[in-house]
Amino acid sequence: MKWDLLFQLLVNGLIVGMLYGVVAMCFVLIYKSTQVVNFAQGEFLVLGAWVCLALVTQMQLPFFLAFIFTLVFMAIFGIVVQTVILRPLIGEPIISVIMVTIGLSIFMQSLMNWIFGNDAKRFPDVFGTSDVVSIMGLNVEVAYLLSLVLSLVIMAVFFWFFRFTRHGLAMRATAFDQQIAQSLGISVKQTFAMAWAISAMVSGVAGIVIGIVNSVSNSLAFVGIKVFPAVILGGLDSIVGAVVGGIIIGVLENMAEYADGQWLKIGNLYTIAPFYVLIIILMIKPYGLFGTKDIERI
Amino acid sequence: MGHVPNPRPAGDFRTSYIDDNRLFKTHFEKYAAIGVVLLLIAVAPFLGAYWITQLILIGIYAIAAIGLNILVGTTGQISLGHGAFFGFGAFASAWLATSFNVPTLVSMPAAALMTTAVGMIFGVPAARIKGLYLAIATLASQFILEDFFARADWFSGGVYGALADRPDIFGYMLDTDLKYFYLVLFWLVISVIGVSNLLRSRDGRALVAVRDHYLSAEVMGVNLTKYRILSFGISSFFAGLAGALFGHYLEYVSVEGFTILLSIQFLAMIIIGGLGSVYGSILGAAFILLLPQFMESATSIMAVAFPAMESGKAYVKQMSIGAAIILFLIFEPEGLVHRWQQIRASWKLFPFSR
Amino acid sequence: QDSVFVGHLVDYTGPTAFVGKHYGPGVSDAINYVNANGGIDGTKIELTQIDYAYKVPEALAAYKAWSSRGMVAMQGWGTADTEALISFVAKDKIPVYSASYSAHLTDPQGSNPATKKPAPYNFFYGPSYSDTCRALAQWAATDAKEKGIENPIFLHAGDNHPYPNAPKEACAAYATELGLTVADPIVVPMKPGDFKAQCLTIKDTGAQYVYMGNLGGSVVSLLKSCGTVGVEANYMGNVWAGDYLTITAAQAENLIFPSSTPFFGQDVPGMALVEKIAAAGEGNGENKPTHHYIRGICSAYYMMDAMKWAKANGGITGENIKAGMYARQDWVPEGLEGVCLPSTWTDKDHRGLMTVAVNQGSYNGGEITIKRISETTLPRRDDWLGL
Amino acid sequence: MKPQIAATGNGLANETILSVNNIEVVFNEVILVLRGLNLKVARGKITALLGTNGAGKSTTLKAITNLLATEDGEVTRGSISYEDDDVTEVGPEALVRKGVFLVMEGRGILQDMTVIENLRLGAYSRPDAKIDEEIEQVFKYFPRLKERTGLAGYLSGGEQQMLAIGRALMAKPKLILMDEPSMGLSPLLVKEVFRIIKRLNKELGISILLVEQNANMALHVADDGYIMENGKIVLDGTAQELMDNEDVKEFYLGGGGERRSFKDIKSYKRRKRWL
Amino acid sequence: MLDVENVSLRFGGVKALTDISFHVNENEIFSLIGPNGAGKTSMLNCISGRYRPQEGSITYDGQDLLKRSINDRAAIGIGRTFQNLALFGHMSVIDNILVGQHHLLKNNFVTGMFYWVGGAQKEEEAARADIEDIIDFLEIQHVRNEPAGSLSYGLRKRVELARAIAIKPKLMLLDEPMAGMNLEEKEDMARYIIELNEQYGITVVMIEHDMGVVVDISHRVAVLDFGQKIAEGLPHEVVEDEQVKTAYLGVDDFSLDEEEVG
Ligand SMILES: Nc1ncnc2c1ncn2[C@@H]1O[C@H](COP(=O)(O)OP(=O)(O)OP(=O)(O)O)[C@@H](O)[C@H]1O
Ligand SMILES: Nc1ncnc2c1ncn2[C@@H]1O[C@H](COP(=O)(O)OP(=O)(O)OP(=O)(O)O)[C@@H](O)[C@H]1O
Ligand SMILES: CC(C)C[C@H](N)C(=O)O
Ligand SMILES: [Mg+2]
Ligand SMILES: [Mg+2]
Repeated sequence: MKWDLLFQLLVNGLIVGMLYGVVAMCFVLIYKSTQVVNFAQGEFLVLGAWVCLALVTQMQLPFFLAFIFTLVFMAIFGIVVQTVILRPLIGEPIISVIMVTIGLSIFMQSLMNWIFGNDAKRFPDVFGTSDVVSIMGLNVEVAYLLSLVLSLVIMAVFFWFFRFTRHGLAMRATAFDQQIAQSLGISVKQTFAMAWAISAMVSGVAGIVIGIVNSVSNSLAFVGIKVFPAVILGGLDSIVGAVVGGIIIGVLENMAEYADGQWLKIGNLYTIAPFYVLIIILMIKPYGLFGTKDIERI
Repeated sequence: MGHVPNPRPAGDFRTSYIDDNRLFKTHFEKYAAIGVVLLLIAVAPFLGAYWITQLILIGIYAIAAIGLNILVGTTGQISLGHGAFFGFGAFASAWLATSFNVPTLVSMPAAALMTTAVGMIFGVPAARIKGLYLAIATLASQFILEDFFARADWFSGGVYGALADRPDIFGYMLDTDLKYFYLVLFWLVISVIGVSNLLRSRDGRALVAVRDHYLSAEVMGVNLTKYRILSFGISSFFAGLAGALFGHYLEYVSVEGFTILLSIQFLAMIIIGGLGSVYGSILGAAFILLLPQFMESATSIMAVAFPAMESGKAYVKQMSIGAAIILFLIFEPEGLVHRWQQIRASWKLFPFSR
Repeated sequence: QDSVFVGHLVDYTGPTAFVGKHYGPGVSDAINYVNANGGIDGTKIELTQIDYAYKVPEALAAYKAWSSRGMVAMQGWGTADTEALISFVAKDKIPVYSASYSAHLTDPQGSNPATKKPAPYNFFYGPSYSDTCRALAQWAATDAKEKGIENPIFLHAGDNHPYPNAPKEACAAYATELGLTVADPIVVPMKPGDFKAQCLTIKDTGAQYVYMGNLGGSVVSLLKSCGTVGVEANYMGNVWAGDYLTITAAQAENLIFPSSTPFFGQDVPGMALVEKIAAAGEGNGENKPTHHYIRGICSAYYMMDAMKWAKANGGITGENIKAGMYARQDWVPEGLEGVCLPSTWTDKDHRGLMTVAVNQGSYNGGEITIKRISETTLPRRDDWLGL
Repeated sequence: MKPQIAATGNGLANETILSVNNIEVVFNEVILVLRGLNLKVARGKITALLGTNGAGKSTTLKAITNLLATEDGEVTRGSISYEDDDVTEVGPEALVRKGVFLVMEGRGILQDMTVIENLRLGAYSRPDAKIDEEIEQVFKYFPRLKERTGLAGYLSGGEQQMLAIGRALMAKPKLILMDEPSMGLSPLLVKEVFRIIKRLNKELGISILLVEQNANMALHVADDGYIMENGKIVLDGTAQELMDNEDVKEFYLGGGGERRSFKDIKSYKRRKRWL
Repeated sequence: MLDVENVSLRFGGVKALTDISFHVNENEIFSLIGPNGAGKTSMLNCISGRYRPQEGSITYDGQDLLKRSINDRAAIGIGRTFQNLALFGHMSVIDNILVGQHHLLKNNFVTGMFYWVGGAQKEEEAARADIEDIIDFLEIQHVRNEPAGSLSYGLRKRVELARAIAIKPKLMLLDEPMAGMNLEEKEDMARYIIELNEQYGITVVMIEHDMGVVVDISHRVAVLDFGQKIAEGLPHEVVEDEQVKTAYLGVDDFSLDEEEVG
């Protein structure tokens, strides 16, 4: 056993996993409040990264300002998407709603390809974010550390939000049954718009981090698919689960890489292992690790 | 899903239970269906190469979509892995034909049966997992199968893909597209009849029961696990059959043809056509297949008017596919078939409808 | 013949668009230029382009449509699709000039027993992936000796995909022959991403010479991630992975990459024509043409020169174009002297070019420097044919 | 047709908190369920709405609260006014803010939330509510809810019904619409629920529109009553008048005077009347 | 016919049933009553298989029920209706009822697809004729072809009963068959239940809150409270039981005087 390598991969997994966790939370937020699985999550991410990049490089804004503007832009974008595309589908079967987000993802992907090109663009250095620090012997981009802090903060805020605020409760109620929510005086439209706005904003943040680490390109949208195992492992509607799931997937990928590189020599166990594990875990825990069970009384 | 009454025209009284359980609800429907098939047979030789190709592909996709509709529309289990099962059928038939010299006409249904088995294996989680969790589990099977195709050189030729010869019937090669069209049409008709029959008999009912209320279905004597997995099997059968037809049509099978995108397209077909409707599946397949080509021409024409668009043509085409899906679902969320039914319903209810 | 029909597969939007956007216009600009200047001795080339986004099934569909329209030759693109089409084009007798330099396309008669599928109608301009990789391995061996590295380790990093796979085994075999230790290959996805995990594995193998089979964003990501975790190695790209754009995007240091043409603006006689073609055509939009663009021009010109021969010898058909490719030895299309290197195709050997130039490129604070560090001409070994 | 409140006299307008004027409801653009329904709820009174299964009682309540959209239904004719305002087009959430609250059939409990969370959501429309105090208030009416700390989905039927009513109280409504509050409750609880309804009406002055199948109980607590069949009101009057009506006795209250045994019904059958 | 012995059922900490025993005789109408949350539905769920008790045994017709899978229990003749309607909403009434015949039919997805050959057609038509009797019996002819989901509450209850009858059960479990019905409909329902029992010889276990119905039509009654059985016996005896009165019945009148109000 190469403990040193194993350990480094473990640390890498933890750090990357945290970032998956942030993206997974965006997912969960939308699901928890609107029962929509957002297949365009990856594109949301990339959009945030592109917008911020464009503001920094083309408008020459300082990063901090660009960041704020990106958040504002994403919030508006989320609301527009919700209002124009998802609102008309309120009450339709879940699968139609899934399909719409898939359509949205196709649309956004090609629009961004068109507007921003299909090459990877490097993020200019912002307060040394592309610097590298050493954590327990592993060199890691500073941006990752920021995302780590960020994910903890976001998680805490979300947790508190859904448990204790009236808007958070309203979101859960809306997700459970729109008619009931309406009868309680909750505006389903507003609730949905708010959920999408928040989720889009957080996606934007995650996108910027990923963009700083990897350069910005449309293919980063694949992170949207990657977090599926994370979200499901954690449980579709659990904020904590999203982060835990993200970390598990991050670590798992890296452990798979180790096993593959050292013994199995399969080649890309790294990408496929999470999906095997996903199925196995679901067989044991059908609602993921922290997902709420449907109440099945008859 | 909203409810639309399905009243029969006045005078259409049924005098026996047989009448009440017909494949076609009215005589008109029956003759219309037969008429369309005959028309296709007669007209095919006069269609250009382009349209024959389109019809072949529509037919193939429709078979797969009909299969997916059993799983999604009838049993209510969302699958994001249908494209991979489609691919499995394609590879399996090519494999049987090339490695074992199985005649292609046999290898196709045999491949469908193999796909059934694979589908049931990947359907096992459905015994325990439901709803979106299951949907994502099927997403996993999509990736796992794709990975398998890329790796199993003995079976699929790995990332290089595999050759698949055109079938011959006792020495008579189906080498032209026209001949192949008749083969596809044959299987399509078989699939439509088979699935329609299934839906009006015991197991079809059980599948719907499982979708609508699985707890009570079980108490009514329906073996949940069996039907949940079976529904994967049946749907995979048609995916495999269609895949085999597809492989031998293109004469070459490549991993890249069976990505998540294809799975999504199949879903789009049944949603746009109408969940749970056999005919809807066909309409949906046609829609999804023809849409990009329509958009291609449309954007080309637009590019002539706005030369600036020339460079973005490819993107505009892609975008318009996304946009079409979105717009369709916004304005016609219950599918093409539903619109037809609604027109029919209000027309029959006439003085009493609005 | 007033005109002949040629199909052109391009990837402007898919995973290889990064270089597709350069190579494709090279081909079409060259053909348009010739069309505008009299055609093939009066015969115009009717060129139809399809952006197939690097998807094999799309390529197949395009090929089928074209072959039923009487295509005489095709300008192809990727390895996966070109290899998939081998038997179709052989059957239909349509020469294909690909941008895939897979050595699997170079054995027209299957004279090497190891060849899986003979490829009588496949051509490309330039050394095969395998041969370039061999040249890079040679360079690595020399470099290691110079630097006094004890036990130099060589490693292939690329996706499990026909394109990066093409030279994998052949190159490893030769590297072993050269006395390099060959580590297990590492799979790196074609899409960009965070490859720190893979880089840690690379670091763990201790490889000093890493051959990267991918291109564009993926190479950029690999270089960045490996830089972060501190892999100390020489990175060698294949011909598509090395250009000034990749070097800029990755801010690479000492990236080793091959080339088979001079770079744009270099002082060779044929560059005048290249510049004219670029000026008349789209060139690369605002960008300076890369050497991919120039290779595209060469590919088109070899085809058109062969067509010229065919026209004089019985008409422009697939078979005659193929014969035209064999008609001369060590030839360069007219007007491109010094741009396209003298190449030879025979009915037994489609390895047109065995010469590989090796370059080293760096990005130093916005300034890109590319220098040629060696040029090798590999032997035409029989056991290398088609592998 | 707009309501002509002025014509019916000011006095009445004041006493009437809700009036439904000749509404028609259509589902799925084709199924006509309500066919010109009229009813009024007097301020501070309990009004019972009785009717056979499928008569359209629940639909009426949903039409009033504008909740039909999620079921693909709509009001195609007529108007609804509440406190002299036309509210036919007013959205459900705005209506809650105006003080109209529906306790849905089947209780509409948010099953995957706790009792407290359910109650807090009752006060959603009043951001300034003193939640904790008011929840204690509700627990005074329903002491047994206080002990239930798990998810509401695991409460028994009666407890869920109490929770649903408790949640309505959190909204501090002026008018509560109740859809079959006694359904599935044990006799003891049925009584308790009706007692609470009566209390709410008396102590808090809340007007109530009560849809019930338990006609006996309903008419006992109600001041006025309506009987609907097939999407229309077929009979109305004060609760006492209805209780004295022969047909009502026959079909809703059970027998003329003596209660007849369910065992003897076998042969007995008399069919419908008012239509 | 049915023997329930020492059955206990827990959900986490909640004791839904504690040590319940009773037996139901062949061809009787046996009612389970008790306050809300007493565990009545849970008891039925144990019999029909939805829940698996932690302790105790349930014997039906001499067979150990707990060893059987849920769907198997339909096949050996246990039919059931549900407290909160559990119809197949998108299926027509006819199809709903036909699902009840699932275990009686032989055709499967292969023979079903080849409808005309292999006997599926014959069998389906026979089944169809069979259930027509049930439809007539329950007087739901007019809604035969409607989707069950669009029916009103009362009709849905009736269709549920029809579906359960289609199983051809020997034992019928009815969970609050008359909830949400008006008097007239209750009378109809009572008539059906009595007829089922008397004409078709089906044993009935019924949960019902309407004491009028319970006392009138059931042969024996058991009372549950907080998961425990507090009484069992003939209907009129049970209603006089003091414990039952305080736990469940209260005073039988319509006065709602504010005794406890304060
Ligand atoms: N969403 C819907 N789609 C179609 N029809 C509906 C819908 N909801 C109700 N209906 C129809 O409207 C009619 C009235 O239903 P409603 O639920 O209002 O009756 P109800 O008086 O409340 O009956 P019950 O006492 O059984 O609850 C019924 O015939 C029903 O079939
Ligand atoms: N699946 C479950 N998970 C947890 N607790 C449950 C479950 N099912 C029932 N219970 C609990 O068991 C107890 C008995 O419930 P049950 O539904 O059997 O009552 P019931 O007698 O049928 O009441 P009602 O008359 O209201 O229908 C209740 O406290 C209920 O909360
Ligand atoms: C990498 C791309 C330029 C495609 C390349 N020609 C191939 O061999 O696939
Ligand atoms: Mg109702
Ligand atoms: Mg119960």
